[in-house]
Amino acid sequence: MTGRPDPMVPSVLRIARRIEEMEGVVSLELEAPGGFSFQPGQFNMLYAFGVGEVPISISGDPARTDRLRHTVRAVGQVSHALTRLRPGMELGVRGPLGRGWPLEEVAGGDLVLAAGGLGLAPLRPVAELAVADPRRFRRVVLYYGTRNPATVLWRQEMERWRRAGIRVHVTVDSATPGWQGEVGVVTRLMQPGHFEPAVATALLCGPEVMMRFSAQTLHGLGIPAERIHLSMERNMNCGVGLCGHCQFGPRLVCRDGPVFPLPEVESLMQVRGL
Amino acid sequence: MKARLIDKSGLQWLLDRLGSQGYEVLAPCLENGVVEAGPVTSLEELPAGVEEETEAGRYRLRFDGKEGTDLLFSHALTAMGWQRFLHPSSEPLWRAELRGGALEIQPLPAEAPRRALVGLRACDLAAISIQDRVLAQNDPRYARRRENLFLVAVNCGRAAATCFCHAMGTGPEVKQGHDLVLTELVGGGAHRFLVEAGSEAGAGMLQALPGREPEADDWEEKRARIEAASRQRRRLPEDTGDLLASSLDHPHWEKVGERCLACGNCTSVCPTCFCSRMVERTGLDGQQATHWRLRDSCFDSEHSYLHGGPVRRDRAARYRQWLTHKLHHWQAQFGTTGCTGCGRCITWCPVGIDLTEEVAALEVAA
Amino acid sequence: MSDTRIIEVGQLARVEGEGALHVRLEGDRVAELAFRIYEAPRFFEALLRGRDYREAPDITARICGICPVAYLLGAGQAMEALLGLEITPEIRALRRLIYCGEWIQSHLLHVFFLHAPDFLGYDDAIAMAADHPQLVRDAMALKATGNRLLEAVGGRAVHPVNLRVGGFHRAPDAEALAALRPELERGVEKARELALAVAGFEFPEVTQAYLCVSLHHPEEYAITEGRIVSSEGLEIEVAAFEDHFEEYQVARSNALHARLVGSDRPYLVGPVARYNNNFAQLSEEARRLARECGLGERVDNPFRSIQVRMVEVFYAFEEALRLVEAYRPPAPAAVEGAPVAGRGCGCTEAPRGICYHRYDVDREGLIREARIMPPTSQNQRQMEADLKRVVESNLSLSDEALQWRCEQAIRNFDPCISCATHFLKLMVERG
Amino acid sequence: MNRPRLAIWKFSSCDGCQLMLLDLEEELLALAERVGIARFLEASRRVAPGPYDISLVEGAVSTPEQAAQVERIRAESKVLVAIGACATAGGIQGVRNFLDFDQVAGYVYPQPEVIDSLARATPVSEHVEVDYELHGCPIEKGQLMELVSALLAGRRPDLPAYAQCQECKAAGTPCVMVSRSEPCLGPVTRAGCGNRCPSVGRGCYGCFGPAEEANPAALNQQLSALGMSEAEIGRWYRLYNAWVEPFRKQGGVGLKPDLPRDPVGRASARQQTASKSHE
Ligand SMILES: Cc1cc2nc3c(=O)[nH]c(=O)nc-3n(C[C@H](O)[C@H](O)[C@H](O)COP(=O)(O)OP(=O)(O)OC[C@H]3O[C@@H](n4cnc5c(N)ncnc54)[C@H](O)[C@@H]3O)c2cc1C
Ligand code: SF4
Ligand code: SF4
Ligand code: SF4
Repeated sequence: MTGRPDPMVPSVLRIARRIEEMEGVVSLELEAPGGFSFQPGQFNMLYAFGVGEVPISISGDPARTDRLRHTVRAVGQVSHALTRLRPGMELGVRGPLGRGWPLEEVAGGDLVLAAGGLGLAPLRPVAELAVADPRRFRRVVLYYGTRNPATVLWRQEMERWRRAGIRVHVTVDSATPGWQGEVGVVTRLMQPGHFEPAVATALLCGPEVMMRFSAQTLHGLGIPAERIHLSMERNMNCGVGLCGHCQFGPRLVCRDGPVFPLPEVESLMQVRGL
Repeated sequence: MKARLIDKSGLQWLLDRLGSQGYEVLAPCLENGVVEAGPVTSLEELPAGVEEETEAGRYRLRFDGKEGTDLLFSHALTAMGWQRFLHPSSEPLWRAELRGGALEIQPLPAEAPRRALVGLRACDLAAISIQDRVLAQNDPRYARRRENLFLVAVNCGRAAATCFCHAMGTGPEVKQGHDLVLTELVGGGAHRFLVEAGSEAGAGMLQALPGREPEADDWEEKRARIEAASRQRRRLPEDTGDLLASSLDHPHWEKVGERCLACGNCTSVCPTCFCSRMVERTGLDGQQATHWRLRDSCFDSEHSYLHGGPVRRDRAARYRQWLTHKLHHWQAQFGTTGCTGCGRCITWCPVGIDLTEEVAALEVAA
Repeated sequence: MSDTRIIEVGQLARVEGEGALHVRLEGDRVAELAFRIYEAPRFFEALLRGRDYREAPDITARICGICPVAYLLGAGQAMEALLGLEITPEIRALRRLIYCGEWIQSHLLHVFFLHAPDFLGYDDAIAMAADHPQLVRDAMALKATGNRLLEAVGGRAVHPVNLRVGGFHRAPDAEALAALRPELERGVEKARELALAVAGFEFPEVTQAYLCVSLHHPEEYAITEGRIVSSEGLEIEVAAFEDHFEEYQVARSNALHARLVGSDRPYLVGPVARYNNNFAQLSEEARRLARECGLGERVDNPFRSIQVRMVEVFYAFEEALRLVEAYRPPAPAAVEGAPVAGRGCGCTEAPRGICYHRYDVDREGLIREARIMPPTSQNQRQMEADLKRVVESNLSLSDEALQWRCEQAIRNFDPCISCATHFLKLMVERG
Repeated sequence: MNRPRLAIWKFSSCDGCQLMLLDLEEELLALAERVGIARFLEASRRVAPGPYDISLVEGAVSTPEQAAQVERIRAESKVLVAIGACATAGGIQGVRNFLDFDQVAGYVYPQPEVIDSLARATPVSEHVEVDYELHGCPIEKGQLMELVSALLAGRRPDLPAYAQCQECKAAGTPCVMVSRSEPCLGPVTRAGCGNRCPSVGRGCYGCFGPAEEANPAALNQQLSALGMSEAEIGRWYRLYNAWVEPFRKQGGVGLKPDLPRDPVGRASARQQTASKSHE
């Protein structure tokens, strides 16, 4: 009992590469000399020295166990500190934590990915899996919505995914001059015929409202509720079910999630302030 | 050997023995007008003949050895519970140092002294077993502290007005989780303790206790005492869980929200509450940082903070979180209820909000 | 005029609160000299009206963060006088103990943070610490002991929470006080060393014939109680204070001045006054230390007030040690009483001198009238007199040096402008 | 080395909060190494001009001059921190905001019309944007160091917004209201003092100001059950943090205009002596 490592103590990893994705969003590629495997949809607690720890999804290719990738938006103190780190510097990592996307369940069927904003981060590993192994899923479609053209994440990657056969649909809440694509909420992109509802599984990540409406729409298009999965967000301090912050009704988001099948959370999401 | 009957000197012998085995002995004593666990070397320090009168938002001590003998354990509970010995209000977890860009993280050892807790009640043991389920798996610090405890429980001979362990099925009789359990007896004018073991370590200690074999009337008195302690006024309905599950939108939450101070007293005294938050502390030089764990309360706005605001914005939502978590969601999360029926949250709420009444209000109005 | 010199200190540094000095010299004549307090008025006396008598200590404490005990106790004792409460010897002793803590911390703050840099030629104690690290560190450590004393007895170093009308909320733990003993013992020794170190400073030669006013107690160096005496034979009850001392206004000054009724002389309160009036009540050790430091039984050089403060620090350590050793927790911790209508007065020796309170209370215990005379206001007139003297006897100094010398002379008084301000009067001329 | 520059300012106050800096003792020397103390009148004659990285402001804004100065301070400070009840809530002098200013001034001053004072003493945040607030009358050293270290490290300072009650529990202090029927403002008062009053058996008198979730209406019912009158309850809130909500609303309750219309001050001893002196 006593010899067990303390899940509250981070290990130290070095930053190999820092990619400025857009204004205020930075991807950090960490060297994982000992190897680092994870399930797509899982997250790590990242620690910036002297500032603190926050939960951040793993956004890299699961096949590359020597490299660990995170994409961070600078919103508060810790995320700002993380985005300021430079290659060669070190940070603390605890993880992988939580329950990822139920990918076994999808095997051979259609995969519907719906992301809002930085919610694309935990779906990126799934897209990379699909690209690496085209036979793993039947059809893959990605619906991605973001605020405006300037905040479209990973344009090149999405182009690459498109070339590999993923059907990528992008929309923005408000367009700026020069934007050729769709404008409006992400649910408007979802059309019958994009996937075969009977064999499709949907993975959703984004703001709670976005997920709620997307889930409704996809369910309306025929995907059974239990095959719609949402990645939830709650305040997290420990990431391992000890601190009580990520309570969501009967669930602890860090331990039981962050990914939940719709039926587990649907009614909870209706309750104000749960 | 199943049990021993000892007198006060036998009990003192037990305290001494525990002390000589390197345990810090903590037992109920009088402190600032309440009964509270503190370091004890002599039986003299125990709150002999003291009973607490509790009500929602009220706690007073009464001194009268009304059974002719000053019972050492005539009080029902320690005021704030024992959880602070397992789950301290603040604790440093690790220290970090940054040199150049290189980061070094040093785990800080947990303080886990050998402690003998003497005078726990059935509900206190229930609370420890609940916290075991929540924390022992993933928190090696808790686990280490837990391993170093020797638990001497006491069967209640009297319940305080706020007790409802009987309804929660956690007491008043001590059945599990203890190393030793005492029942304080005074029948026939002789002040004595019936001691039983609940673990191997306890059995070992029992062997060595100076005393004799208990007799039938000792057992009878024990039974009668526990029966007396089982007479409790407060209760929770059998179907509390279902009731709460279907009451998440109940208008009554708003009403409690108006009365609730969101002060966190209930979460602080509850022996099963485990919430904590992590904070980073740095010194002036900026070269070192220490990562701390502090106890936390779901009544604080920070607790559910997300994107610049709390998810649970008002007191109504927070009270609902506390109550439904305790009495219902805990079951889904940890396979047990989060309430032992100790009544501390009722007693120590400054405005006397009583969870059993709140549940009853949901029931009536539902 | 060609030889008009203006010495201006816009913002006086290293004093409590905000003040300024303006001196106009014409030739070698001081044509104008004004020590001006520009700290904003805070109207304490008005705020006290309509408040419960038990609130007066905590409210008036906020007059000053450096000497809150003077207010907590002054107001408390005034109310006790009103209610006719008999304070037990144990409570009295404990009050003296916490007051020692305040003297220690306030005096050391003044001596080493505010005043010593003048003598040694630094802008501040931090700069001074670079060249005199041991001196500053020792002083800090001693000051911290004073704070710990305040904390152990009062529950907080600044604005203690444990004092109330009638005594204390809770008697401090005997063990907690006993734990301070080693530190106090060291304090006595260190205080002596520091007093000797201060004795080595250079003191400008200025003398003033002070009319010294202080408390006096036959058996002890007066701190918390006594009769009010002057160096010229006055001796009165505290309650008679206003019959003998008055405040009045003068043109050209922003502040209220004080003097003895029927005489136009300024008077001095504070360490020098106390010392001059109560030398015989100092302990033998303290008297010996004073002599070793080169002080006589009477001090008339204002610049030597810094030395007197050190003798008092030494004495306060001795006293604190004695009181801690003799400590018996008062039981009960406070004497209770019920409100009566009437008037109560109180006066204690704040580090800067006597601080007088008077309250009129109604039957419900609500304050109808309040009047407070803090030491700095009483000293103000003497300060100006001293300054005039200092300027006149230092005319050869450059403007800059003279300005600094003036600042130093003001700091001789350890003026607490925050204290003085709540009663501050603006220029008022009366016909 | 490019050290951040620190300035300390004072408005209407008792100096107790600034004193906390001096009471840092050894830590002050360490601080002075880490930051450049550019302006700290209570401690130093040396005053360096702005701009400043961090300004700590003590005291309530209570004169027209201060109101102008606080704007200047804001303009030349990167981070502005209001320290203490005076600066965050108006402090004890904010009690006058509930009273008729002419009466207040008239009681203390024979010629109130020449006084250069605002009718109200107000918190800094009523004048300019404030980045952080340190509460308390006075502030606590530990919180001061926490704030400064956090600013230097770029992290969020850990300054509690929850109620004093949680400090009682952490300190093992039994609730004075529940166990002794001693009225206490702890349930509506911000934690941070380190449990000073309850730990000496006294009810909290609210010197850290309102807790984030303060619910005075609920507490007041309990206070009146413990025998406090409405006027007494009002007076309790009308103390060092009287001018911030929700204390402000409570502080107005039961406030009798009990200062006599014709201020007794006119006939007070001071006036008599004052006129006597001009005989
Ligand atoms: C499972 C999970 C995965 C996430 N993945 C990503 C990701 O890939 N990229 C990314 O940029 N962000 C992600 N977030 C959100 C990210 O954790 C927050 O933006 C971050 O905690 C903000 O911390 P801060 O100190 O910068 O901000 P502040 O606003 O100063 O936050 C203060 C504290 O509040 C809590 N907090 C605030 N916002 C959140 C939040 N949204 N979620 C959880 N706790 C919060 C944290 O404890 C934080 O330390 C994820 C959150 C969760 C729960
Ligand atoms: S919820 Fe209340 S009664 Fe139940 S265990 Fe906690 S404190 Fe005791
Ligand atoms: S907040 Fe209190 S301690 Fe601070 S300056 Fe104001 S009155 Fe003094
Ligand atoms: S308990 Fe309340 S009044 Fe006392 S020091 Fe703390 S915050 Fe201030």
